[in-house]
Amino acid sequence: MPLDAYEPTVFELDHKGEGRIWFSEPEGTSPIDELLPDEALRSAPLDFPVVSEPEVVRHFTRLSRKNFSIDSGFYPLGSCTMKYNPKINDALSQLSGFTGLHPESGQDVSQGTLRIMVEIQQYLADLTGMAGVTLNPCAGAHGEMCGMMLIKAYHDDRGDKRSIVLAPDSSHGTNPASASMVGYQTVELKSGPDGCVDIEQLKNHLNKDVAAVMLTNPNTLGLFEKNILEIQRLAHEAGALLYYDGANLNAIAGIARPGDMGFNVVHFNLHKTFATPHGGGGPGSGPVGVCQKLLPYLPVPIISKEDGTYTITRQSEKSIGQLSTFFGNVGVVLRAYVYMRMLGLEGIRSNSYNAVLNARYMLEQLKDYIPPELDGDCMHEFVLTLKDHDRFGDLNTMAIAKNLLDRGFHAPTVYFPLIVKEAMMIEPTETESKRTLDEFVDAIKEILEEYKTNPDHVLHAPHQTPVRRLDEVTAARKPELVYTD
Amino acid sequence: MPLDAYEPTVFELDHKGEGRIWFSEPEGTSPIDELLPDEALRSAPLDFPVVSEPEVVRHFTRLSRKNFSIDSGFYPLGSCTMKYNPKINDALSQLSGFTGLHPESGQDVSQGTLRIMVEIQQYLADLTGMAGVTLNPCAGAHGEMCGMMLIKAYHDDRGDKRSIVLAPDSSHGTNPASASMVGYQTVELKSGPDGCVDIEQLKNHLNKDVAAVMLTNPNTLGLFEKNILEIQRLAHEAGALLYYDGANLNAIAGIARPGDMGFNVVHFNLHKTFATPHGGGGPGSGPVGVCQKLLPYLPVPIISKEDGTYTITRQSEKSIGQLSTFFGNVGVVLRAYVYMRMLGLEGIRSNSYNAVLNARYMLEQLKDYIPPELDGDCMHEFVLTLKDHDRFGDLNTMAIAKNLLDRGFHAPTVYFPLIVKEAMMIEPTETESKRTLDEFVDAIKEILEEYKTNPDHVLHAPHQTPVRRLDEVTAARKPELVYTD
Amino acid sequence: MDFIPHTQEEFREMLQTVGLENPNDLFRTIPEQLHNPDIPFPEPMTELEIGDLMNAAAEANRGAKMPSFLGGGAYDHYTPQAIPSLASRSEFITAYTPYQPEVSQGTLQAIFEFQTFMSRLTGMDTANASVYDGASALAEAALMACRITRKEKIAVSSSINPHYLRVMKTYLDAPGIEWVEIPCSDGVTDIEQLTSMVNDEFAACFVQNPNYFGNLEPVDQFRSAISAPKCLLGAVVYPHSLGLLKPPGEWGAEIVVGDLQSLGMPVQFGGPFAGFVSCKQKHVRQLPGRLVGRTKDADGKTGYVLTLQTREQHIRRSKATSNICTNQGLCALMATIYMSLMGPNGLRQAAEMSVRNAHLLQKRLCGIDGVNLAFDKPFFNEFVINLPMPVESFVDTARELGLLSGIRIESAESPEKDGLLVCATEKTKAVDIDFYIDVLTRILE
Amino acid sequence: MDFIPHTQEEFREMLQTVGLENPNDLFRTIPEQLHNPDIPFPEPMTELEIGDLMNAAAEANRGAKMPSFLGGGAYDHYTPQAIPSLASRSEFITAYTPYQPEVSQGTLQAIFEFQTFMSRLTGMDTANASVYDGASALAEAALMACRITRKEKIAVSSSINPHYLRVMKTYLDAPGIEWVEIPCSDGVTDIEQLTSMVNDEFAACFVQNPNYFGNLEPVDQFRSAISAPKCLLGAVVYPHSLGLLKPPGEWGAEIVVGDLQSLGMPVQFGGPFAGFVSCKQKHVRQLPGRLVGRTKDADGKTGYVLTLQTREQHIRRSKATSNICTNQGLCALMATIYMSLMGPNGLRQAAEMSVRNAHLLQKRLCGIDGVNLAFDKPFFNEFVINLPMPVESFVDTARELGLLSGIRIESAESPEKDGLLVCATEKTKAVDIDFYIDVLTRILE
Ligand SMILES: Cc1ncc(COP(=O)(O)O)c(C=O)c1O
Ligand SMILES: Cc1ncc(COP(=O)(O)O)c(C=O)c1O
Repeated sequence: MPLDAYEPTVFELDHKGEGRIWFSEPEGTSPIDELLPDEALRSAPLDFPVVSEPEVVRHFTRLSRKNFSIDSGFYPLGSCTMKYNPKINDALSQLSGFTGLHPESGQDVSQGTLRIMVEIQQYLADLTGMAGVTLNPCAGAHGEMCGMMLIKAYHDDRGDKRSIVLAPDSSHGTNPASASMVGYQTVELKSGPDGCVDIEQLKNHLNKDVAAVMLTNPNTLGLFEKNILEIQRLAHEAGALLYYDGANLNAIAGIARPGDMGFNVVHFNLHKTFATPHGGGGPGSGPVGVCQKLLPYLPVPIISKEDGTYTITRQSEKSIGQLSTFFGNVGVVLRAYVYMRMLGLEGIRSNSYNAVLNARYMLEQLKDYIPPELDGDCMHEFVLTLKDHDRFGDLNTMAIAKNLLDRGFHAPTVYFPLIVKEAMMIEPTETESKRTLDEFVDAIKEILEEYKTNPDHVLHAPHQTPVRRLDEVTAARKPELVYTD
Repeated sequence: MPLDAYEPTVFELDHKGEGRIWFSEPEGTSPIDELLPDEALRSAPLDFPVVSEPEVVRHFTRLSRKNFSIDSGFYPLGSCTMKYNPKINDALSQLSGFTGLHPESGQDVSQGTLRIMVEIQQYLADLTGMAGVTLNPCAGAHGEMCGMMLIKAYHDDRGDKRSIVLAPDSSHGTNPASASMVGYQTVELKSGPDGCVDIEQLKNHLNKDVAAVMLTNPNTLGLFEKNILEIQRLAHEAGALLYYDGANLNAIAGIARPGDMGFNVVHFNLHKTFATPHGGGGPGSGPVGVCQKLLPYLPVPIISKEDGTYTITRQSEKSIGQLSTFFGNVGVVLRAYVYMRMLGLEGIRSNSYNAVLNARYMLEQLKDYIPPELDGDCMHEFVLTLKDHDRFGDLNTMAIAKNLLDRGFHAPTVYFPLIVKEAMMIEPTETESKRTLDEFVDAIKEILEEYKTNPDHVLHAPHQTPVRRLDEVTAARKPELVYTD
Repeated sequence: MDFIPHTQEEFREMLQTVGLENPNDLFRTIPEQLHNPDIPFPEPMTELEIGDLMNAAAEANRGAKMPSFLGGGAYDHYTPQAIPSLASRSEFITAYTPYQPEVSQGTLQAIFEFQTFMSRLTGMDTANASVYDGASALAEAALMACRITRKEKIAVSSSINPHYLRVMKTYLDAPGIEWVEIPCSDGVTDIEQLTSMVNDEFAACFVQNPNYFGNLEPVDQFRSAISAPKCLLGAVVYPHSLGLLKPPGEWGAEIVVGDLQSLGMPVQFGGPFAGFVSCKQKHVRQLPGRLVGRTKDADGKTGYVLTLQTREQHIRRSKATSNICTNQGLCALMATIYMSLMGPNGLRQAAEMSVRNAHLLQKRLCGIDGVNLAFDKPFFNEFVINLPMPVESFVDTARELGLLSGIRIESAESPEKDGLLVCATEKTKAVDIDFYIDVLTRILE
Repeated sequence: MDFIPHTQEEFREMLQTVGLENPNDLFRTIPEQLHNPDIPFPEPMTELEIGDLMNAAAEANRGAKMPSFLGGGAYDHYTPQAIPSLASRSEFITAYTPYQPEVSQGTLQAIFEFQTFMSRLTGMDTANASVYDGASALAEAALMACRITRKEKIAVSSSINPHYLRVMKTYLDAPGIEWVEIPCSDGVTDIEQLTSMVNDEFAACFVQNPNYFGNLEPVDQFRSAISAPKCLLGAVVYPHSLGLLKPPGEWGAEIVVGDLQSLGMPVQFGGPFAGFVSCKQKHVRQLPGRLVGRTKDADGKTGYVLTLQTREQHIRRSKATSNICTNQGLCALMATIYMSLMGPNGLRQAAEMSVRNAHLLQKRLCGIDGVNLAFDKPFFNEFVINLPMPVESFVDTARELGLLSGIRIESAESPEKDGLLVCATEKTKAVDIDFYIDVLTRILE
């Protein structure tokens, strides 16, 4: 029960016996040695532990209890939109009519799921002002890669060979990494002093070799790119396409549309904006929306409605091809669909208002204690910095983060965006109460206060967590990646 | 996240606003003030808090984390059979075909549930050697009351007025309380020095006024009543009936049968022997089995199979009547059915072997450190005592219990049975591993060791729990039973 | 075996440790002749196999999928998904009664909140942590009233749910407590009869609102209609309705009982449901069942404990206020989550929509020739109709056509005067009402 | 709104705190002309209403209830109930990637255990914490092989799942990596062709066992058949089969990929599934995706952290081993629980029963005139048959009769030579096999 108790690995629980009989022998079948050649089989028994169900259940229950989660506390991880994940989303996505459907069943007996896919494609397109949407990508980065491929296919199709993607230095790591996946070279645009794209620099970099400008908006500093319309004009004039990283869509969904801003491609993180659970790492879903002229390149399979029937199209002449084994993370899509239908446009807009208000409210309370990197109206998140050594001494972002853990909060995103020293990126989301926001603000103040009187204690936090300050250096130097007895 | 953080009551989370719109207005209906007279309605609004779903979910998630549970640790609560509750039992009992069935649907459209009820009645009867079983009682004590009523009805029917129930002083509190519910007076039989019923005393108390002898077997000291056959002979000779409290059936299910021992009534605790979860207090299920001559008195409704149809009979001439609103805790019965079918007789017998072995194994390891109240072969549980003040000093059972909590174990049942001073009643159950039993034994030894060097720390335990040593005296003296702001 | 960790090897090793050779020696204190009973029993099944069996049984419950207008003490209200999601957390489900408060604060605080909710809902001062079901709550309340007043007679209105009355009778008959039924007139308790029947020999008089027929009782008249001032007024309520209706605390009740099922639990063939008993502060020491109190711990921190345990069987044994031990705790937790989620307005909405749907349904049913409302009284979300044919055969035929049309109310006089108790909730759909009309029309043709 | 705690009052109060009057001022940095877009969208729904809608949609998936003999990369194995019960604990579900190890030990230790299970299952030294699915695992492994060997050509057997091949093609074509397909002969990779096609320009050669047709490949011959010693042998596996089959580590593979779905996840229309990439220790720094390592904390206690993160996009950006960030963590957790529950023998049993059922099915199908096994090779739990009629029309007709009979294998030559890929698992029931025979017989008549 004490959360800091050592929990053995499941391998240490091994009884080395026979274990349970999980399946009865089917009548009328032959024994395995008559069916498969000996040399195809394992020569030594599989080295898995033998552990009873009661022990397995206790093991994973105890492990779970060592986790922080949205359901147990405030999780203001910037750029991750850790909002409340409604229970109904999970429950309805788990109906056996959905989970029991094989992906090769054929469209006429899969109309329920296909209907939902077609409808959510439409909602996502309408919300962002795009002409079409694919649900195949399994996460944001997968969507980015898909988007880059679409852009490449477009240029290639026109015989226009381009090799460069421009992205701000504040961009998320997946942006340049996704560009690389399709063979593009990323050139980083230094952010201006206002945290936004520096127009002059952009102009200098735009040329015939630029395939795309890849932006996150609001950007990772929490600011709306104020010159967005100018940027799109310049990029398009140079023959480049505009890519919109929609990870931060929660700030503006229903308020303003990337399509209206002139973007050609946008990806969604359903696991952020549309409240599907993050599962300790995934699965997510990263649909991609495109403008009219990119429609021909969308990946297959394409799901649409033709003459009243929801249809799967597996071939499309100019398509970039297939991106996932079947149709992407359909179970996640179902959850997001439930959420969107419950909210309606009204609810989605209300999310944006409240997400932004919560961030602004926290920034207002915190800015005198830890300054923001930049002035200006933040959107749904904001970035503070402890880089002022004269003011904060040895108290760095890491220390604040660990002290927050001790106080029952998850830490904000730290040391991102990379361009901000000692960065602390806070995204409260709209599902947090004023009470919680106030408690978090108080905790920060308390930590700053405590640092004055008891700096050592603060610098060595956390003290209340199951383990504290793990040795990551040795872990990377001498990686121990599997259990050995 | 720290488990000792104060969690406000849900009333303190009140926003005092409108709250969510949970239901749409049905078309074509009239407003409420046209339908119900004003004076029937609340004059002031209901004083419930307005709390959002995200907050409610977090509140109850956090509360749950403050609980100990079988899934998170060893729970050796004597007399409670806190064994692992298989997940499959819960899941299958929650199929919508079961949960969505209204109790007044009519038997022909309720055949699935009725079939299961008829079958489990048969299994329970066969396992105990009884002629018939009712599933109506909702818990063990409800079953006891039912049994007492059956006994009363039997004697009354024969014009034989009897008013006394004999029960050992080691019996569970529900035994005498249940006898009282039907107007019987309980006379306590002092247990003999061997912990069993003293035959001479029994003889002295048996007379024409004794309606029943009520026994727990194995008794609450964990011993099989060695003179059970003699007891039944004597009781029956005196015209009394024999009642079997089956709370401890896990020790002998499939091994020996109360019916074969001559008992006339037996109750089951499905929430103990048959692994249904205890839910932090309930619900349970307390079926009652009876011998042939008590069949006419069983409560209604009676569920049986007639000409291939599972049937509900609502009237029966000599029945004691109805005991619960509908059919008892059917959802619990479904879980127990799943469990019994998975185990089969083989599995049920194996449970008994392993439950007894685990207890014997622990007793063997512990007896040199804390002595058992009595020597002799224990069955599925055993009772230790710290009454030897010379040996243990101020270290009492309560202190051991609280120190166990600090070490991640639930405490055993303490100060029961009442006849044992400083009693500690340990029931490991068959679903615990040797590893866990050894760890528990080590913890006890550590506590005894630590007491030598650091008695204060031991006596003031627990130290690691969310709260520690609550003031129960003030709580009872000035009861604060509801939240007030 | 499926849920036993030991291997054969470990079993043998442990057997050795306890000094035994033969496993059967574990049972050597059991008389020889009892060993090896011959027990018929089906073969063990795998999880996969029992899953198939249970799915088939669930399918065989055809009633679970039919449009249903059944109420009568089990109501198909909407259960928000957060309830099962939270209540199924294993820390709630697989915990025992909170005997060690230090590691049971989750359960204890939830019960404390439950008590608060129930006291506010009913207008009482507190409530116990549940009893088995609504019927046993009434029975326990009757016994409680006898203890409080030291009298041994109970009066009940005959408009109370007949299942409750039957269970109460079982409980009262055994120890020999007398009870009388007050007749109804036009579907509600006959006030004049009540006045004439209930005198100061009675411990309590219980009435139900809305009553079994769905009708609203003349609640404001009860207290004054009972001429004996010491005779307690007890109320049986449908807690869901109290989102809208005046709480019994405001019309003179001192004990209130009911079933929690309507607050977030499915109808599940009648159980587990959960009963509750709420009362005024002065009667709290006579309450059956568990109570939680707020207190402080050794460090001055707020915490919760089981309290006033001297009422209970494990302390007081034969003198306890009740024999109850295991109760319906998880159901009380579900009700607590339900009330937390719904808040005052959500509960009101659910109650309102139920009433509105019921009245729409009633109007449409009674629009059919020969179908009439049995009583001329305001009703909540249930009502009784008379049909121009025997009710029993209508119910049976409708069920064959896939409709659960209602519950037959047997007339004492003749089958022709039987009524049909019909119920709607906020879940009742327009298409289901259409289907009802269709079936009824077809059968009457 | 449904999930926002603020009341209107609180909203106004907070707005004031930030110095704004009009809520729209929250968005004043957005250019005027972008405001108030006209967005068509359906009306909000209550939880009750969306429940009805989703239930109806689930019902419309008629295929979910039909006896199914579909495999081809998505397998209907039995999922013990403990998996969803544990994996649905909100501490697992509603946590993010374990960036703060002190409060993420649950997720981290589970991944560490996952890595260990996968290494033992495949005979590799470790595995990453999942990628999107089996197809992307193959694609990532191909890219990984190119990085390891600094070559830009990949060979794949044409007996690999065609969906995987298509996805790999999409991934490789974009950055311009070449790939070739090695043809099959009699339903397995043509070893001679392999030898002649794969030379030292190739980074890796990937084969699948059991292959897409269910056949067992001549795995012991591959390593020696590749004449280029530096060309890596990569294996695509059906992890479930490794309960029984020789692990690729024993036949020379250095990278092993596959989909975890068969280890405890439902078929759910193809996702979420999860891919994994296992490899030998020496290649670990080229692995895509997350890895967890065991280490000590400040007090010397054992703990777990994300490690070797310099491979990843958030550190290495455009030079990362992959762009993957969000992966399929919860699926990896489910697989971990599955392997823990099953143990070596449970997994073997499941695999064995699947094989036995498949062979029974095959024998019965091929007992029908004109129905033949397409290949003369040992097969696992899937096999290809030829029919005396066009496969496409058989599949369609069978589906109309309520049977999901298999997956059509298109013949490059002519529709008459199409095959039908049929699958069985431990869940396949005798009655379903009877039904198949019945449908097939009826259609052929
Ligand atoms: C700004 C931004 N872009 C892209 C991503 C990548 O999304 P995913 O993790 O779903 O691949 C993230 C996720 O953290 C992000 O914050
Ligand atoms: C010996 C014994 N008898 C009876 C009971 C009462 O059972 P229940 O709690 O189900 O009413 C118990 C429960 O603790 C018990 O241990």
